[in-house]
This record gives sequence, C-alpha cells and structure tokens, in this order.
Amino acid sequence: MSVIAHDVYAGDRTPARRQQPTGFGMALHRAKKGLRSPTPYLMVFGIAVWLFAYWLLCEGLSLPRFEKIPGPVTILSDWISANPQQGTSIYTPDYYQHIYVSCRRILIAFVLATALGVPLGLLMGWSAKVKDYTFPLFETLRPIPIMAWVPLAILMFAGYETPVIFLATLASFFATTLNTMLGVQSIDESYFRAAGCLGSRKRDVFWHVVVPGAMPFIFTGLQISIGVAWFSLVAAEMVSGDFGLGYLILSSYVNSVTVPMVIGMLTLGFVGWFSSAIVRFVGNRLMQWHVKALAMQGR
Amino acid sequence: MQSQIFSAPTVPTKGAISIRDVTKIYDPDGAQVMAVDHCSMEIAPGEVCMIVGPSGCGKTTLLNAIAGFHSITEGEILLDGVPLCGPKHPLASQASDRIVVFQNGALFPWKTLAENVAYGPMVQRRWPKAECIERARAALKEAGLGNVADKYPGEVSSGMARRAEIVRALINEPKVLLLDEPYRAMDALTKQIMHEALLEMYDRTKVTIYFITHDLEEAIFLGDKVYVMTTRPCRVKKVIDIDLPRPRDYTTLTSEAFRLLVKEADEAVHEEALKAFQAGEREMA
Amino acid sequence: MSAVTALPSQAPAPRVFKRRSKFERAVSSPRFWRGIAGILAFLALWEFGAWAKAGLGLEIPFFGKLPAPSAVAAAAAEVVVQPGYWWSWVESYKRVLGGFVIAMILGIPFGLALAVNKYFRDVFFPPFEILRPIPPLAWVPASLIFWPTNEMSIIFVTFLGAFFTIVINVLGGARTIDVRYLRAAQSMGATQWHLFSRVILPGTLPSIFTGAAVGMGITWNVVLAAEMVSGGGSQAGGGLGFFIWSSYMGGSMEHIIVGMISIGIAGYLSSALIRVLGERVMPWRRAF
Amino acid sequence: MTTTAAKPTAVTAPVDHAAGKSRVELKNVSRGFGEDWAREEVVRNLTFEIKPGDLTCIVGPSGCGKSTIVNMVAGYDHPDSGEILLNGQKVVGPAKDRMVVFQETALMPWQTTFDNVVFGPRLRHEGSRPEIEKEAHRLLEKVGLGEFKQKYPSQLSGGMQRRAELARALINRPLLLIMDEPFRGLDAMSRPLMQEFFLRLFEENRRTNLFVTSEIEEAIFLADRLVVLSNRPAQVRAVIEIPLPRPRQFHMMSSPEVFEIKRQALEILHDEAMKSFGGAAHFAHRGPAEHEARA
Repeated sequence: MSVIAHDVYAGDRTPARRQQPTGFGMALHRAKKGLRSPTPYLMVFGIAVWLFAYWLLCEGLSLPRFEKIPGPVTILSDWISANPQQGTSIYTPDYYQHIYVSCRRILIAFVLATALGVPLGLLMGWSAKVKDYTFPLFETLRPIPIMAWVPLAILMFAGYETPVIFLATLASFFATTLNTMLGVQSIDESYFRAAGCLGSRKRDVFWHVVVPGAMPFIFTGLQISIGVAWFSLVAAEMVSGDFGLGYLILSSYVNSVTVPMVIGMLTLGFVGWFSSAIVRFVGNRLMQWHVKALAMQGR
Repeated sequence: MQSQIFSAPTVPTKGAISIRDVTKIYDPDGAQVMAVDHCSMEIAPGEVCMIVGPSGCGKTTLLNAIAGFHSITEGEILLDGVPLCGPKHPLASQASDRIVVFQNGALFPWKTLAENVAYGPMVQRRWPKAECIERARAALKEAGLGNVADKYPGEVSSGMARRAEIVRALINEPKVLLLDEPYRAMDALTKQIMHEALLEMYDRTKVTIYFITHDLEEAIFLGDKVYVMTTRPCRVKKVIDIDLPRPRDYTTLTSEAFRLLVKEADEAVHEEALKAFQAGEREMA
Repeated sequence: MSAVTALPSQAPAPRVFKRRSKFERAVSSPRFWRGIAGILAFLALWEFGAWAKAGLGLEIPFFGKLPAPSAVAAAAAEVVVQPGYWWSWVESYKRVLGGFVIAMILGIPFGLALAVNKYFRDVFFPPFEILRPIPPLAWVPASLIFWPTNEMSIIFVTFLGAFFTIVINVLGGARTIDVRYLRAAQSMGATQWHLFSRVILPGTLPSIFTGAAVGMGITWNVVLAAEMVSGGGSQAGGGLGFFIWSSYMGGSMEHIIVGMISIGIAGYLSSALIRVLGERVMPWRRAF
Repeated sequence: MTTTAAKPTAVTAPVDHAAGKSRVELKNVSRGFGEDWAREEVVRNLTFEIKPGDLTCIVGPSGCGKSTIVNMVAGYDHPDSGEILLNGQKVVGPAKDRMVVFQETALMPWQTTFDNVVFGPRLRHEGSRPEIEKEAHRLLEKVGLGEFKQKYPSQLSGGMQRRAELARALINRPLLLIMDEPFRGLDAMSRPLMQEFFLRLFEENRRTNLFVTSEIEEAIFLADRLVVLSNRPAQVRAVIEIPLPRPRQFHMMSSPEVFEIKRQALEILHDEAMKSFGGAAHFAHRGPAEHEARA
C-alpha cells in the first residue's frame, strides 16, 4: 500500500462536526456564555467601586488632603463642558494642540529609533565582530537612566523640540536595538544551516532568515520601545517644552489648576495605550505565521 | 503533469561518498576532545546508509563535515571522486548537492510550505520566481501535501512538516540527502508511517541517503547498510548489510529475516548504549 | 506591559574541561579586547571632538558640544572628595529603596492574589489596567499636591513606577506555572495552602526577580525626575538628580556628566544587588 | 479481535504488599472537549479493567486520547458520563492512592531531588522526620540516584529525572501507579535500559500499574495485558494478553511468539495511525485545553 500516492494524509479528515457557525454567530455565542459567568458583572462592579471610593474620598466626604485632588464629577463635568472652569476640555483647541504635539514627537522619535535601531541590532546580532566592538559600549551607556540625560540634552540642543525628541529617541533606541539583537541571536542555528544547504548567498540569508526570524523579538522590542518613548517624553516635556501633554500636566500644577492636570494624565494613559495597540496590531498583521503557530499551540 | 522531483534514473550513478580516515578533534578551552577517530566509510551511489550510535557519540560530527558546517582535523571526504574537504581545505563548502534534514526540523516558520520548497530553486535562480512556486506546489502535491501547501509550518502536524522538508530538499535534485535523526521526537506509530513515506520517496528518486539514528529497528527497516558506531570517540564498530527486499512496509517489521537481523545487531548496539549510559552518569556526578 | 525580554539562556558549553578561570579566559579572548577597543574609540572620538573645537574651530556634531572626557575626569576628581556628593548618593538611594521596598511589599501579594483568585482578579484587575498606561512621571504633580511633604511624594511616585511592573510580572509568572507541578502536588495530598506556598510561590520567584530588575530601572528614572522637578531649590533637596539639576543651573557640563556617570554606576549597583539576591534565593537557577 | 488466551503468568512474585493490589474499572467512560459546535469526543464508551497486581499497557496512536484517560483515572479531569472505580470506590479527585509519572518530568525545579522525593510524606506529616528521610534514602539508592540527592532536577539527565520521579511516586505507597508515556523523549538507546530497570522494580512487588505508551515493543516487553485503543475518539479495539513469563528478559523479545503478538497489534495500530494521520494528527499536539486546572 502506498502511503503517499493518494494524498492520504493531506485529505480533509477532520472528524465530523456540527456546522461551524458564522463569525457573528460565534461572537454571539461567546457573548451569551460570557454573560452567564460572573466575570463581566464583577468587572463592572470593580470599576464602579473604585470610582465610588474615589468620589467619596475626594468629593463626598472631602477628607483632608483628598479634597485637594479633583473628584470624578468635577473632572468629567469640566472635561465635557463647552466652558470649562479650569480652561481645558474637549471643546478647547489647546487640548488637541497638546495631544498633537506629543504624538508628533513620539512619532518622529519612534520612527528615528526604529530606523536606526533595527538595522544596527540586526547587524550586531548577525556579525559577531560588530557585536564584539559595539556591545560593551552599549552596556556601558545603558545603565544611565534616561532622565539623567535631560539637562545634557537641553544644553546640547537648541530650542524646545530637539531635546525632547532626542530623549525619546534615545530611550527607544536602546530598547529596539537590544531586542533586535537578541532576536537575531535567538534564531535557531539550523535555519542558517538549512539556508546554506539550499544554496543561499549571504544576501539571501539576510533577507530570508535573519530579518523574518528576528521579527517576533523586534516587535516585542518595539512595544517596549514605544512605552519608554512615552515615559521619557513626559519627563522631557515636563522639564522643557512649550506644548505637549507632559507640559500640560506640569504647567497646570504650576498654575494651581488641578483638573487639566488629571485630564492630561488620563489622556496620556489612553494615547499611550492606543499607540502600543497599533504596534501590536501591525506586528500581528506582519507575522501571520507567528500568530497562527501560537494559536495552534493553544496560546 | 511530468513529475517534478520523483524521476529516478534506472541505475543511480551519482552520490558516492568516500570518507577516508577522518578524525575530528574539538578544542574547547584548550582541552582536546576527540569526537571522531580515524573513521572510514564507502557509500555507493543511491545507497541508504544508516549510522547507529548512542547520542553524543560523534556521528553528527561526520554529517556536519559532509554538509560543510564543521571542519575536519585529518583525513578527507570525497563526493563522486571530487574532494569535499581534506588536508588543504578542512571545511567543505555548503552547496545544494548535499542537503540536510535536521533533527528538530528547519522549515522556515515564516514561509508557507510552498514558499519553503520554492526557496532553494529561487535563491539559485533556477527558474523565475513564479515558476519556482508553481513547481513547489506540484512537488508538494505529489508528496501528498497538496492541500496544505499554503499553510505555515506551525499550522500543520510535525509529520507533514517533516515530509515537506524532505520535499524541499529533493526539489533541488541533490546527490546526497543527509538526515540527522529526523524522526526522533515522534511517537513510534507516526514514525512508522514516516518511514514508509521516506522509502517511497527514495524508491522514486534513488538519491543517496546518509541517515543518523540511534534506533536500531529504524536503521534496519530503512537501510541498505547499517554502520554501528562506538561511543565517543566515534569509530565504526560493525557493518551490517541489509538484504531485505524492497519495497518494504510495516509487515517487513514482523518478518523472520528482520527478526534475525535485529538479533544480529542488537548485542553490539546494546553494549555501546550501556557504555554511553555509564559514561553519562559518571560525567554528571 | 509587554513581555520583558530576558537574555536567552545560552546552551551550556561542555563543562568537563575547565582549566582556566573565567577572568583568564575573558582576557585571552579577542572579544574582550574588541570591546575595550570599541569603548576606547568612543572616548577618543569624544576627546577629539572637544579638542577639535577648541584647537581647530571645527565642530563635530554631538561630540563637539561636550566637554572633553579629560575635563570630565578632572571635575570628577574634584567632586568625589566632597562629602556633599556622597550625601546625594545616600539621599537618592534612600528614596529608591524606600519606594522600591514598599512596591515589593504591596505588589507581590497583590499580584499573587490576582493570579490565584479569579473573583479577585475580575474585580481588581480592570481599575489596575486603566491606571497602568499612565507614565509614572505624570503622577509627579498630583502626588506633590496630595502628599504633605516632598519626600513622601517622591517615594510615592517611585513606588508607583515599580509597583505596576512588579504586579504584572508576578501575575504573569504565577499564571504560567506548569500545571503538572500543581497536579503532582495535588496527587501527593497537598492542600490549597500547600499548593500556594510550595508550588505557586517558588514557581513565581523568577518572575518576581525579573519584575524587580525592570522595576529598579524605572525607579531610578522616577527618582531622578522627581528630584529634578521638585527638589530644585526646595527643602527636599539633595540626591543625584538634584546634583545634576544644580550643575545644569550652574551651567557646568562637566559636572552634569559626572552626575550622569554616578547615576549609571548607582543604577548598575542596585541591579547587581538584585541579581545577586536572586541567585541566593533561587539556587536552582544557578545549576547550569 | 480479542485474544484472551487463558494463561497463568508464572506468578512468582511474593504477595506481601497488600497495598499494591488494587483493581481499577472503567465503565462506559466518555469525555469530550470544545465549544458546542466543535465538540469533539476524545474518549467514547471506554470500558476495561485493570486487574490487581497487573501491569496493563494502553497503546494507541498519538493524540488518540490516552492522556485524557490518564487525567481521568488520576482524578484531574472528570468523565462526562460513565464512572471510574478504584477497588469499587468511585474516583472523584486526585489523591495519594493514585500516583502519576508524567510524560516530561514534573519534578519541581526549585527543590533538590531529595526534597522532591520527601515532598508528599512531609506535607501529610506521615511518620517522623527520620523515618521519612530513611525511606527516601532507601528509594533513591534503589533507583541509582544515591549520589544525586542534593542536585536539582535540571542537573540530572533525562533518564535520571524519570527515575527520581519514580522514587517520588513510590514513597507515597500508591494503590495504583500511572505512567503516562514516561520514557518518551529518551533516546532509543537509553530507553531499553530504563525499561529494564522499571521492570525489575515492578516485578519486585507487583504494584498495580497502568502504563501508557505508543511504542508497541515497549508495551509488549513490559505488560501483562495490552489494551489497544482506536484513533480518536478512543475506544478499545483489542485486549491482548502477553503470555511471557516473568522476570522478563530482553532475549524474549526476539522470540517468534512475541513477533506474532507484535504483528497482530501492529496491524490494528497501523490502521488506526493512518486514520489519525491526515486529520486528527493535526489536532494531536494541541490536546484538550487545560480546563480550570487551578483551584
């Protein structure tokens, strides 16, 4: 009996199963099942309790010290009011200006850091020599926290914009480069060997093995990198800058208006989360093979 | 459609490997370790040559030397009379006339099966890119993998992935196929079917096969010749000619001739296994 | 928080032959000297940049703006003999450790509770996730308003910075413990408490230390920022962040760089401490 | 096709450990996994029996549901219908009367080999400390790990880890020892050595044993009875008695008798393996999701 002649293995032999529902039907089923479990109610309950405690401490009881912090009602009413008492709401153009400036800086810094860090990381991972020469230097500079660069950056670069972008880029750059390098080193030796057997030139190995093989690590690195970019952006904007969410937070503090300060914090949280979601989304789109393999392993 | 990969010459003429007096000494931290000790083998064109030995005995070192992953210290290796590596250039070049199928599988996980199979011809510029993919698909179909050609390796079972890897090797029309314990992680039953699939591909191509394993029954079932190796340093301990008729299938496993062959080799293998085992325990302590 | 990348464990080299010490081997390998060469080249370029500007009037980008390393070294020699400089170390360490230790004390139990109890997780995880994306530094002004002293607000922000990282790592670590360990323990008659203390806790330790190492990095950043933003001129002065900030105010680049290097060393020492501690607490990780 | 040759298995073992002689019955056990529309039965109407003091081997193609059976007998998972009886009592959850030796080692990496072995008795405060430790030393000597007591599992080789795990199971004096493909992943050369070692251990006091494997040779060499399973959903295809005398020796494996048994079993299994190859193998390495394994 021939085992390969008639497509025996590849044949569709999935055990007989009931009709698979459409995407919508499946979603509906999941939602129904979810609603039967206590999870969604507990989640809502958790958030409600937290908000209520916040309100009670700051507004309901106005405990000492807590009264200085604006409560949820104050914040929300100001945030959506056309005439905010403390000057910042979704109707004021300044608010969007702050968001725009911060996002623009992040974008520039992120693109710069990726454009420099990924190729350098690939090179460091691929060539032992390049790594030997550069990695120790890297490791010497890396323990210096990004905040320590702030004054130096302000003195070295003129204006408001450049130091801020420099700091965010620097932070991202370290994360991206290191992860890319680790990514290349994590590629199994046998892929290189297989490529060699199949008659690849160096160029083929680079484009067909090194780059795609390091991809999962690169995207992990990019996610970390966008996180630290926001982190250092806020720091830099607080110290120097004339716009941006970090600046909004600090200037509100200096001017003793607390509501825009909290609005700035929440906005920052949302924008930061959103940007890392975009990176994750792009990564998943680019690495279907990785996503599918993980799904098969039940993860 | 004309067969893409399975076109066997009536009498195989290429793919003879001569391993002559090869020695390999590793040098970790200045302490010399002999992995292979004056080893010689003559492998005829189209022969299925099985190398059996305990793990870590140095049989992979020989494979690495043939494939061009590692250099050798002494001796020489020839392919069809042409030296691959010898005293002058101890490291063989890597080329598509000798293709390795790896222990844990080395299909690129970021390419679909068809792209994987097309990779070799593509980087060698044998055909235009579209044609490479086309031929890869046809080859996969012949190997019974037509339905999964557009899946990623992570999406198919390990058995399918391993067969696709063999197809990826064969589409380059190599002279020698080097297999490094490719079925090690599989359970016995899957393994059995994999063997039958491999033999079927072999029967159609008659490519020379150099197959490393530590499973004696696997070796006897597949091979024309079984080399039992000693534990480190690696030397040839015993050579057994397998005269079981081809084509073979699972009924061969229970035939009288098979039983006698196993009996003949078993003692030698068991002895080496015990030695390796004891050495292992000593090393750990 | 996206996965924290740890260095992949390298395949152990054959350990049978170990004749020379680690140091000897390092020194005799070309890799070591290449690293030294890389660092020296960097220093030379830097020195040249400063020299070229003074001597030739030629300004190299980036390096041209910096004082020469020799000038920095001279400034450092001057600074390290002053007791005030060492007090900044003490101040900063006090803050870092204060916030960090509180974060560990609260974060580890919280993370474990999230991991082992589904209801607890359902209730407390969503608010945690809402607050987590806000960068710790954004809390600085709010915390200055809330806490009565600057010192307390710095420690609070430091705490926040480390807390989120530690909780996420503990949660992730505890939830990925192999189910076989739990099953084996159950078979041997382990109670819920045993499962927790004998399996989940030791199984989570590696993640706790990963979280601590990352958290420590964030902590230093936060302390510096807080010192710069709040400490400048006010009563809660001191600290290495303030050292840099006052050098900046005084316009002395040499001293800024001395401060940066000091912080680099301080940060390195604290992560080294965590690493050593980790090896002590988890002897099984040292095997191989 | 059920070969039920009545045969006295040259029972020479002393019947001293009453504890080891227990009977296990599976009655119409079924279990399925998955969402409603994609529910897949993994085990269907499984009925068989493990006789007291017997070593019963379950053999089946990979992914056929063997691990699910192990989980149910051990009490980690529960059948959808049917019941599992141990000495007439229904199995409801994991307990120390049924010990599992897992496919890959489940020694806790944060404890030394010795601490792993004494884990169970220490938890349950059975006997005094010196008593427990003495027993642990004895067992570790017996499995040949006397020198490795203070090593961590990661410092042991694969074969040593399995032996340590055997010691850890035995110190709890289980009524039933369950081995879930314990020698899988060991290389083909050290495997026979482990099998031989395990056999000596078993033949010493014949503790009732359920051994799961996909290797037919291993099964024949070790077992008193083979239960051959079908492809998923797992059903009993055949029960084959192995009439080899004990103590078993390797040379018995090349006897014509064994080859005949092997031939029978292979015929069934090959058939089943081929079936599983196309579709089910696809699902095999995914396995049923670990449902709510944590308390």
